[in-house]
Amino acid sequence: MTQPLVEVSDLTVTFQGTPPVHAVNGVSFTLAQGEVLGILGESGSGKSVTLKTLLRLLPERRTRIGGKVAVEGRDVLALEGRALADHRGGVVSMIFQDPGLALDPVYTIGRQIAETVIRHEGVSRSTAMARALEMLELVRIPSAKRRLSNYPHEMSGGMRQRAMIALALACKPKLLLADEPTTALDATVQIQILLLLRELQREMGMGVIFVTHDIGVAVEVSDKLAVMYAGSFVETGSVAEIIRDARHPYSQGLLAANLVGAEPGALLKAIPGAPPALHAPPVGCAFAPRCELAGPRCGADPLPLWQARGDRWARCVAAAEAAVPSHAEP
Amino acid sequence: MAVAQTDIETLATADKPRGYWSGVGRRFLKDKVAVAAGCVAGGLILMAIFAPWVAPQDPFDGTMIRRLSPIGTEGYPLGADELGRDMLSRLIYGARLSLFMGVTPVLIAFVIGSAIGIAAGYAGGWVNSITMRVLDVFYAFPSVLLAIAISGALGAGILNGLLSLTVVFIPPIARVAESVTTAVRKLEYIEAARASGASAFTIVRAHVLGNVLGPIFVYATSLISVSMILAAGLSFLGLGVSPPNPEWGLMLNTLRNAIYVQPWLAALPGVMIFLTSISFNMLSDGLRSAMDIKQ
Amino acid sequence: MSDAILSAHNLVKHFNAGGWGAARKVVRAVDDVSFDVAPGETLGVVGESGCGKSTTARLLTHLLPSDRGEVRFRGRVAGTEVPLKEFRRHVQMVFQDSYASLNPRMTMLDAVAFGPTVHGVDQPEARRRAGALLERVGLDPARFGPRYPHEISGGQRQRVNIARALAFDPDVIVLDEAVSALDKSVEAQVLNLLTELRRERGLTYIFISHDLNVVRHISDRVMVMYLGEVVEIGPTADLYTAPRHPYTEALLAAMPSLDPDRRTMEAPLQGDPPNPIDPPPGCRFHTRCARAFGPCPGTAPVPALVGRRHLASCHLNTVKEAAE
Amino acid sequence: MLIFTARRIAYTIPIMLGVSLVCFALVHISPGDPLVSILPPDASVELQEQLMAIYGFDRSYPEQFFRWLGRALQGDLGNSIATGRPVTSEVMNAVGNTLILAVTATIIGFTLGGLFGFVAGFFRDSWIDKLASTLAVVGVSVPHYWLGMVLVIIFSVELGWFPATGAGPGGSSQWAWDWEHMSHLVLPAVTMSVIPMGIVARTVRALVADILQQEFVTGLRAKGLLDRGVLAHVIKNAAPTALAVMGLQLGYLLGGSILIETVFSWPGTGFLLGQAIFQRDLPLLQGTILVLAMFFVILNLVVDVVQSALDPRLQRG
Repeated sequence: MTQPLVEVSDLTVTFQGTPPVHAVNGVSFTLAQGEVLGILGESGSGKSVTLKTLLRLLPERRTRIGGKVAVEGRDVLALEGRALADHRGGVVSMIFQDPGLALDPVYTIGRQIAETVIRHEGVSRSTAMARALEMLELVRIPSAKRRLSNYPHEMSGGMRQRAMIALALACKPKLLLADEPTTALDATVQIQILLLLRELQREMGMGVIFVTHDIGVAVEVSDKLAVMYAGSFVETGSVAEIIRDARHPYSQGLLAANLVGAEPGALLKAIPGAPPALHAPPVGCAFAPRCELAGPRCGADPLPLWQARGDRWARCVAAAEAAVPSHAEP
Repeated sequence: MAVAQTDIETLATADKPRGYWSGVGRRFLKDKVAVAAGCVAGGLILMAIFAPWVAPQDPFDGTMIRRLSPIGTEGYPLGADELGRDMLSRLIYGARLSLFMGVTPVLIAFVIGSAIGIAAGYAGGWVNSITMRVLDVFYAFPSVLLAIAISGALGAGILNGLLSLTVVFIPPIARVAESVTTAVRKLEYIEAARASGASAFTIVRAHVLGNVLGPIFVYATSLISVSMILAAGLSFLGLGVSPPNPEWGLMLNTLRNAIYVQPWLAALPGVMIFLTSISFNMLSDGLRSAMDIKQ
Repeated sequence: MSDAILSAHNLVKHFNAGGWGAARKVVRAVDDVSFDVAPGETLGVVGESGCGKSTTARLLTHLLPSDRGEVRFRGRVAGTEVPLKEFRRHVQMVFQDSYASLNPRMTMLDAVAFGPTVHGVDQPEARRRAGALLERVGLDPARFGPRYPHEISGGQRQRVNIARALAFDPDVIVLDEAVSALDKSVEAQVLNLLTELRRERGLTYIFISHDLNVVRHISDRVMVMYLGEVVEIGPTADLYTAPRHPYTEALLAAMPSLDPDRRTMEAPLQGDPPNPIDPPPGCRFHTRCARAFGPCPGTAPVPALVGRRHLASCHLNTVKEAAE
Repeated sequence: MLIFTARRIAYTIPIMLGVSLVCFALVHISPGDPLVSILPPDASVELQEQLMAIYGFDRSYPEQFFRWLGRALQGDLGNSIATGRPVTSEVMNAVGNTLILAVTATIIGFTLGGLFGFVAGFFRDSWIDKLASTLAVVGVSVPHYWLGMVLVIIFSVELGWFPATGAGPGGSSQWAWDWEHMSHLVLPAVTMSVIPMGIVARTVRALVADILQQEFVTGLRAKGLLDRGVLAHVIKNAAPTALAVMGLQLGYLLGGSILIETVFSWPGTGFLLGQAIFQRDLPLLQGTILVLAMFFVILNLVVDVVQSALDPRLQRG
């Protein structure tokens, strides 16, 4: 078996403070070269935190990270200094929700891209600028040459996100992290960016982890989906499997709330309550207090797993019990 | 009709409702520097109030025999001034006029400046523009210069000093009040209050004042330190308080010629100004972070 | 349609965007918008940023004065024939930002009770009503009544905002992106609450949102706006299945598909929505429209009836040569 | 940019008019007869009226104002009552000395304050931050005239390193860049630099801390920049505001130098003002204040224009 691009096992992230926040509680997954994983979750589910761990972007002093994170077999949690900086932007890069905030307002777009290229490839300034132009053309920014000398605030939201993508891909990373990159955009612009990402991913053959709260967006770009709740993956599978055959009650509730197959005007099957505050790591199933199928066995630790394949599983007592006869083999 | 009842989100926070001020109080008490500064400032105020009981000597009673006695003289722990008056007692009594001269202008300017700024901020439009342009004229003077210009023209005297300092502090307070009010006015709860059909007066009373007075007040407290330094500075220049009244700035002025004889004695009144100014400054900083105001 | 409960007639709102004289820039936020809402119906309003949805909401509720045009409540002009204070009792609004819409120094009970006291209800009675309303929107008044906005979650705050609007016993509620900031699972709860309240009290909603799925779910009729103008308005099912304006088509085609086997293959529009400062002449959409032809750049289309209660402003529906 | 500059200048004119109105009013809020200090106590009514007419005090206020303004625009600020010399030349002589002091103080204060603030903001909540913040609070809280006295006590009286007063040997008021003159500059400049140091340190600390919390800094780290690369971005983001603060501080020092000049007998505008107040020389007071305030207004204008030229975010047109 070839080495996976990303290997995360039993990742935990705790923000220290009064009270502490256990943002990620035992996340494990692997991502193959050229694969797209969508992480679906609501605010506070730990999806962005998981993403930032792959670049070690969380504030060092207040954060405790446990478990293992490897990209191309290299232990990301052990990287320091220059090695860490080479990893960031060189091997793994990231695009953010609001490029208006994530780009430096007082540097031109061209300079920001060129700076990255110079940093990672040590080329001359003019070579780097030429690469920047090439990248802007790649993400199909009209009159790219003129745009090189634009400041971020001189561009529209969609253009800025394209420029952000150009910046992130300038050094041909193996893995692209996308943190809700289309949430702040208008609908007609969102679909343009999603299609662009899909196309560039295919052309460049990179792995992508795409975090979003919007099922529709996840479906458009992902091969695999992971549903995240209270800092844990509760269910993973291919996009079709999750959309058509969700096993975890939370996944089902989320689908209903996204109005998948809802009857207009009728009452929705809404999940009651709100997510837990995570001041302590959850014991057993974190979703149990909101779950209509919950019973005393949901407090078990570790929870039983329903698993059809290596990456098709749901961590739910009810799902495991319902499926015992038919899904015996791993 | 109990369908929605099952949908309720669980309570995310602590179970006891807490008002805004109790939270501010808790955060302030956690800030050791601010609490210490508050204690010093409070102590100085108490000292001023109870000066006759605290001071060991009569601050006006001097004799040439004792003139410029050094620090540590028997019965005169901080020495005696150029007229042989007890330094310690004069420093204690000095707190009265010094604090009065430093704090009063800020208080008056707080009342007047808030009124101007809140009115301009809530009214918006051309009322706001004109008010702010007029204030800009006063802003065109550095504060020290304006204070000295006005009291220089008016001449010495406590009242003239108070007046000039008040004029100096009204524009900055009004400007802060205006910007805070303008920011609040744009919030949706003000729109919601307007959508309720309430009059402008009711909205200002019920929804604006409570949310803007805090930040304006904190800003005003930060001016007390400036005001203390300026007020004492006016007396130091011979404006403001006149002799023989004990006031720190004036004492610094009259003792200035003694720096070659008793240098450290001459510097003592400045220590008091510094102490007061820094404690009010830290108190104000503590209040600001406890109230979570960004400046 | 004279039985409309609320109607907008040629509303216009322009904002100054700086510049003097000939160089003066004007944001045409809302330009000649007319529509009406029948009692008990929910009108959805969709469009992208800069299309004038929120300005329309504020014009409807008289929170902004319009430059031209009028709002009528039951056929009578708001502000003149219906005094503003009375109008406000009938037409209420819920805003997007649940936190900014609540006074941080006011408890939830006081926030809900404030409105009725403005209209002369005495304090104890207003508080009693406020308690009952909190109960109705699903918040235990004993637990939530004395709380401050920062102590409760976004969904709970939005329930309070709904209760505050209900305290006037209004006929119409304008909901400006009222569920957009909420998480999906909480959004579903609030949508359910809105549906129940509407049935219970015969409320009329004007539901403004950028989320076409939600609008489809909750609305009887939908109005599509583009650069300050209404481009299409019609019954939800008709508009979603057979849109008659290319912009509506594009909006619908831009919705993510939710079907992994039928992903979107091509973006229906290129570029961002243009700036509402100095919009293009003629049909404002012609610069991005794939089917623009002869009259589009020169003549602004007028709304034409294309189905039952279904209007669209597009030359494709009216000009003969468009067929070729 | 040109349009912005033109508009900013147009905006400055009414402010200047307002400032001159305030300066004009100074003489008239002054209690008593404006001539009292030059009239002999036993002056006849005729002499008094004659002088009133010469100084124009017998006309209406608006008329007096515009006549005064007209003369002021031609560089005539009247004559000093005490010395009889033209106010303009007195002020212009003093302004040079004040500028030397204020600019030196600004440079010292800005360098140290900027450094402290930057380090404090970058290493937030570390001991360096606490030290720098404490220094900043001390800087803004200390009565600077008292600090001047303390420095004189230490370095002149006790150690005898620097002279205590004056701007040069033998009370010379002509400035020269030699050691004799420079040694006179050390104590007043250091004293004066404490005020901008505190304010600049506070501002820069808040600025840097704020910039570091913005998402684009995460973006910079995410693209692999090393600390020094991030530093360059932070400096470029902070620079326009920091320079604006420096400009304003220079203005405050020009106007606020009076107390320090009095302590050190520095022959600048502040010293002149002190004399004017002491001798109740109102034309001199008025003229000095007008010149200083105009300096401040123009400095504000320059700061604004420079800031908008430096900061691409300020899209003013």
